[in-house]
Amino acid sequence: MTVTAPDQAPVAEVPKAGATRLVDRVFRMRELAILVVFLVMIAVTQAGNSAFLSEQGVKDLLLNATILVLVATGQTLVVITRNVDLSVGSTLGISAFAAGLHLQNGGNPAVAVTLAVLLGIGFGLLNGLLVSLGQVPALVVTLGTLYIIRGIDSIWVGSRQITAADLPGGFVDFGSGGLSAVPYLALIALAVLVATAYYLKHFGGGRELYALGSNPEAARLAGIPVRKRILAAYTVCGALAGLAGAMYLARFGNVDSGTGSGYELTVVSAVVVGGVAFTGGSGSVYGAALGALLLTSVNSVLPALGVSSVWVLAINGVLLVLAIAVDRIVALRVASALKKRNARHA
Amino acid sequence: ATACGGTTKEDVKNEGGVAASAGKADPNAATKKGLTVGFLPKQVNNPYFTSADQGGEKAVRELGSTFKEVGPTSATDTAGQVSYVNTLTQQQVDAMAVSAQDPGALCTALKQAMKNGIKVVTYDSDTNPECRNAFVSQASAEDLGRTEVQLLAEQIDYRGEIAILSAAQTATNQNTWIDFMKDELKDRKYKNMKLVEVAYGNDDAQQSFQQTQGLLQEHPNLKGIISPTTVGIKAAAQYLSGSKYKGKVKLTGLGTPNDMRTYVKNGTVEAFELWDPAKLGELAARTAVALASGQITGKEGETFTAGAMGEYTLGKDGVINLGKPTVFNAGNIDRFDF
Amino acid sequence: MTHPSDTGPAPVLALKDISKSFGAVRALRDVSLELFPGEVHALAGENGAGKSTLIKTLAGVHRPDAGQVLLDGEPVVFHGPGDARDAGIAVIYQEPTLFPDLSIAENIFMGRQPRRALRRIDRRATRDATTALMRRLGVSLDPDRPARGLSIADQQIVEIAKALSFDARVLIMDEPTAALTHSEVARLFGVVRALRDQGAAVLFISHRLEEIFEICRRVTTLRDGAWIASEPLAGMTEDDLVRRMVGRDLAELYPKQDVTPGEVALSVRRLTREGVFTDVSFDVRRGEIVGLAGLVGAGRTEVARAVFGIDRRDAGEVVVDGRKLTNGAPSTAMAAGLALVPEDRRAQGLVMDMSIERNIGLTGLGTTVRAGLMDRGAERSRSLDWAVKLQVKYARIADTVNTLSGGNQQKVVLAKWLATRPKVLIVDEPTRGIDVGTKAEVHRLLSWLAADGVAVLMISSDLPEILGMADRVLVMHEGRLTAEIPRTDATEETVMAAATGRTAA
Amino acid sequence: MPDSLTRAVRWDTVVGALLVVVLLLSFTTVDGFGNALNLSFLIGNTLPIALIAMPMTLLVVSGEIDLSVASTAGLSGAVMGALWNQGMAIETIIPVCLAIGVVCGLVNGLLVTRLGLPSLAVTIGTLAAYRGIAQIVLGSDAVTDFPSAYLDFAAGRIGDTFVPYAFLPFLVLLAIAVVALHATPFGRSLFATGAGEEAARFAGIRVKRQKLILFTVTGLMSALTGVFWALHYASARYDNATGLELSVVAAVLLGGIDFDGGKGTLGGAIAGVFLLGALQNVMSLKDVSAQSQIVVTGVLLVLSVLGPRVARQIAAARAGRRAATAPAPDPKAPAPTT
Ligand SMILES: Nc1ncnc2c1ncn2[C@@H]1O[C@H](COP(=O)(O)OP(=O)(O)OP(=O)(O)O)[C@@H](O)[C@H]1O
Ligand SMILES: Nc1ncnc2c1ncn2[C@@H]1O[C@H](COP(=O)(O)OP(=O)(O)OP(=O)(O)O)[C@@H](O)[C@H]1O
Ligand SMILES: [Mg+2]
Ligand SMILES: [Mg+2]
Repeated sequence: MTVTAPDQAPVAEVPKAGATRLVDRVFRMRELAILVVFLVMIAVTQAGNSAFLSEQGVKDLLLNATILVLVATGQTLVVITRNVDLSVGSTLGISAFAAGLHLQNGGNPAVAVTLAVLLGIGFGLLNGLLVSLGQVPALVVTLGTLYIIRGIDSIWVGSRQITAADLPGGFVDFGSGGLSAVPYLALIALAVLVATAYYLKHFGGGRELYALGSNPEAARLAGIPVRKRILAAYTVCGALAGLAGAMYLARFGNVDSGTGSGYELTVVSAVVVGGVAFTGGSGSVYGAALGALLLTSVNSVLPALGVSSVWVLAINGVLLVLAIAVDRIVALRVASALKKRNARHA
Repeated sequence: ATACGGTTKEDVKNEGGVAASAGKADPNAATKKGLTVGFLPKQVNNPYFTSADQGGEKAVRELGSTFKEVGPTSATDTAGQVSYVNTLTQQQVDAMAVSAQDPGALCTALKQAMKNGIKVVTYDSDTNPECRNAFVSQASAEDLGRTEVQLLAEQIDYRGEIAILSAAQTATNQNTWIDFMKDELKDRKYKNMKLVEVAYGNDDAQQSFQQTQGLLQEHPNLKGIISPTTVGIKAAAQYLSGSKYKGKVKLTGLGTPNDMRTYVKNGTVEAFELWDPAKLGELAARTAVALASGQITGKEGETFTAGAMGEYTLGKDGVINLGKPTVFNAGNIDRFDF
Repeated sequence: MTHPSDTGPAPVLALKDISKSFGAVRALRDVSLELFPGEVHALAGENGAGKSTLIKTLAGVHRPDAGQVLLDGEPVVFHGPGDARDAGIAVIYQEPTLFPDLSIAENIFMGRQPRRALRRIDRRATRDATTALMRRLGVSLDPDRPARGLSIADQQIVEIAKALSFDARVLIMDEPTAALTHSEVARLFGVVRALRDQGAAVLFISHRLEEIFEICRRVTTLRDGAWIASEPLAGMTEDDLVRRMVGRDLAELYPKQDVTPGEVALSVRRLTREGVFTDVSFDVRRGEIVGLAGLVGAGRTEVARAVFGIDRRDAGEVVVDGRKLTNGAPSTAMAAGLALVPEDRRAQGLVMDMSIERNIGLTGLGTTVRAGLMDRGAERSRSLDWAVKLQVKYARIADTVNTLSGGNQQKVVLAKWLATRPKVLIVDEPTRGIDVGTKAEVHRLLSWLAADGVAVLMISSDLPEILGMADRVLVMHEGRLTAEIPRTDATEETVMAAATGRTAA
Repeated sequence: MPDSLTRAVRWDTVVGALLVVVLLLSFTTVDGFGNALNLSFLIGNTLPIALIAMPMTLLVVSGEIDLSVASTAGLSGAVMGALWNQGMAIETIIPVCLAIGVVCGLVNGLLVTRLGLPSLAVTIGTLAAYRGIAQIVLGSDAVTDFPSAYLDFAAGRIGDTFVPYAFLPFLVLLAIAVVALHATPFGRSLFATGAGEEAARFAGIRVKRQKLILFTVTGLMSALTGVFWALHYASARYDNATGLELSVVAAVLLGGIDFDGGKGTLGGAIAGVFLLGALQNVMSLKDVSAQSQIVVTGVLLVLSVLGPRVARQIAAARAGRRAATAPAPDPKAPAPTT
């Protein structure tokens, strides 16, 4: 690690290299760790099964991750503010059904997707209002809305289900189609991801999300519109869960009252593996997206390696713990390097 | 009866089971009216069980009794299902028809119900025989297992690698079918067919999806898949129809016509089979009423008339078979709606 | 009631008959205050007098229950800190309010970063501006370093930089110097004078009276939430000011008793924590008060932490009263008779959401026990005892400590540790944020403890305090002990020389 | 008096009162609720949640969480089934299962305390891992033939009373837990750790050791719950108790335990557990569908946090008005900010 003496550098030209981009580098290092784990995993699998990275194989990998990436992106926004949204699975389920119902009745796909997103926004707003105006713990509230939305979904959907037969062929084809190995859905998710990341990094609103997660009281004193920001984070999270619902419909062509139940744990896992801290204020959507990719890929890698599905769950869990541990050790290393580097000279 | 100062499995074998049915059947007893029959499926909101229970409801109404349905919202919430058995017991229904999430877990509660004079019929998924009066089986496990292999064999000309995509590893009925499939495959006419793997998709669309992908990647020469679960076959079909394997890898198993219509029409699937769930529910309902009326008690060899469905005879352990499953293909699928 | 304004310009900011209550506590009662451009105005008062509350009212954090805030003579209502900021008021709060995960540059400019096209943040400009600010304050903090892990002093400096970056018309500073050493304070005052000369109005709070006299022109005194006086400092003596604040005459500030040191109670040998401090050896004898001086970041706190066992040491040993301490185990250090009053009272000294009673009780969990169960009566009387001894100002002993004023919180920390009846007491900045009256009490207490045979190691950035209280002064510079100066030789010059690394006296 | 007012709005008291009200109302107005059998079912089905809620409360008070509890219970049940099938004596098996629970808890605890990982993340990982190991250990088996003496103890009740046998040991455990949390120095230090970990460490509290102990005890209790579950439902399967962690968390949250740590009472948590259990029982008896029950649970949760907040605000407003009118020094109402 290079040591710079900031005091010596002329004010106008602070060097870009060296330690000046330290904060960013810490983030990037965490993402890098996950990326390396992911690449190693893929390489090992490819070595064991040459069919793995066929065009179809790559497409499947990307498709599997797509929906989780979207929801994890939204979740990251909320987690950065030191909150959490456990209701995303329920929101995904109910939006998927709403979109499906519209299409079943001969509706327009664009309208259906909009409907799903609007429904997501609605529930996001509900969560956001409860958390920001009610100032009550997000964990409890969103566990509550998880149950409420799921309950409403079950009552509304009953035993009905939407199957591929009810959907316009074009919609379903879009769900599995793509530009050679890159599915359309993955492109949409990628666009959302990049836009969100750019906003978080380069816009005041994005930075304020980090600030208020890092120290809510200080954020208030700094005049940041705390409630508005939290509300916005939840709304976007809900909207993305809604969009993910529409994509789920396109992808699986099948929705019933159980769709998306239990999904919150998967999403939270992805976010955690991606290095987004639940204490707020740190982490990035790229990390969360990588976490999502890693998690879903494990489920493809193990069958492709011929690992009996009996083992999948255990290996999944162990990998999850390993990923978090590795990330933590990297972070500790960085922190101690940081401390040594900062021994001040008066 | 202790070995090494402890109670082991050996000791328990000697304890022996208790016969559930008591009393004597009177085949000519009048069918009672004004009974309450409770249906307790594995999961409410599940289309399959909804069809079955609607069949049951129709029959119960016809017989002049009251129908009610309760159940958990998750098919793995065994504790929830136990509470519902208790609830039905507390509400003093006359008979209940239960599709058991677990063969053992419901036993204590069901025995308690029978002690309180409630007749217990299981349908779709059985419990241990001593915990119920009768079991209405959707088709004999043997028939299902063997016919699925036969269906697939015809589609792949009796040669090539095949795999099975099942539900949960613990699903009792699936496991029995798979055992019969393996047994059927021992026949010489299948000597060119090889079962390479049994995968489990846990009756979850996404997992079944990914398990299908895994099967195809791991076994590039795979010719066919049997999925004896409605969720599994649907997910596998959806994956195949959007992949390069469409039409090349054959898929069969248990599915509902409504789920599978698209895939049969777009050529992903040639043929699959299933019993009619509504008929299953109806038979369960009629069995329950027959038990409550004293026409049968659950002993082997007893017979009763199930309305328009005709006469049924109780087999060993009080098992009643619904009959052979129906095979659906492009030719007949449009005649069914469930 | 208000002191008539004696000079030309009208007040930029004024408070008229402000009252504010928290539940049943009346923190402010009909307080008035006028701030003029081009003057530094002091706000004085004991701990809990209501100074911080007054400031938070000015800053729009609290809404007054009654009374008016006047900006340029016009009544205004601030709905939040953002409103006050937009009106040109910059505030340094008593407790640092940083975002630990964000860089120093972002901390300073949060919410008003320089923009590029399309409202994107100009990171480069942000960083450059931060570097310039640091230069102005004469410190070298890396703008890209995250705020997490900054020492209290560095945090305070970032807060100051943040407030300066506003170029505000009104600058309000709530004890900005509490954690700073002499040279940094001098630097800060230079900047403040420059701002004043450019026409800014400054409101300054400090419990170091000499600072008030050095930089302020007028002073407003509060006592128990009530306005006492607003008057020019010229012609006043420290004693006059103290009388206004406490309503009576003050005893001596440094009542050091002469004690003949006994045997060694704390012995530290070749203590090292890599990258932090190296090869630190010293003894403290029973009855002795040893001062540990140094510039901010010299590593004094780190030494104290390692001695107490909060951090593991890489090498060396610590002996308390003949017992060698286990590495990294505060519980064994406590059992051996060691106590550490940490420098960060909010994070380290107190559990903010717990009651006064239980906070003090926390160090006595091993003793206020009967048959394995908590003896609540014993716990309460132990806590009450010490809260009264240290004259903590509270409504009920069962109130949470976060309702106390800063100084009273500090007293609770002291009470908590004195209640363990330690043989060796390490105090890290024991009087930071404590008013003069209490400060004298704390000093008397330390002196009395020493006379009673306790060995005291006192870390302080308040040099007069060190000089006034210590029998011996140890000086640290960049992680090493650079000098040991007996009381007779210790002067500002000798200590500062060693602290800045010039050859020790 | 604001003093009594603050006490009255303490949420755990409210939950306790609510439980009493629900019980009283149900006794008088709901058919089938008040009889001994139903009550024993209600208690028996709620016991697993209550058993885990006890250590979970302690853990949450100290600022951590364990989501792997249900999987640990599942693993312990699976091991029990597997060993039983191999002919080991049940008296040996149960200690082995408990030891496995201790190991599971230790692993969680070591990961959290030694590596400093967030417990939420770690236990989401071990939630999958332990369940996966359970699946590997027992596979698709469902073991049901445990000795009847044990089954009867786990499922039976004392004579014709409403008290299940297992309720008595539970009360003993509860008493121990209440004393440990609310009357010992250990409990006091848990609150301190939860509310301010660094300050607790500076006060000489051995935070890491204490957390390690808690995780271990949680593992032990989860394993005990797993054993109880397998015997109570007479079924050892790898997926026993799936999803129980959410029920535990919901009940504990309802009981007013703050997941930021440092707040709450065990009484509140247990009241929360039994309130949810009783409500579900009553709703089932009243034929409220499972779906609607989910909504009710959710609404209760939201109210459990909104309610106290509104009450606090009202209390603070009143105290403020009082202070404004009467200048006499008065005890403080809770602080409205920070
Ligand atoms: N949020 C709050 N809730 C309840 N009481 C409070 C709150 N903030 C301050 N107080 C009370 O108001 C009074 C004035 O406190 P304040 O912090 O203004 O004192 P101060 O003059 O700044 O003292 P110090 O010099 O110790 O910082 C104190 O009695 C304090 O306990
Ligand atoms: N918790 C911490 N994490 C990371 N770095 C720290 C931490 N505490 C202090 N430091 C850094 O370690 C160095 C030594 O700080 P320390 O607090 O020991 O100095 P000090 O002499 O006690 O000064 P003061 O107490 O006046 O700040 C400083 O550069 C400081 O920024
Ligand atoms: Mg103050
Ligand atoms: Mg220090």
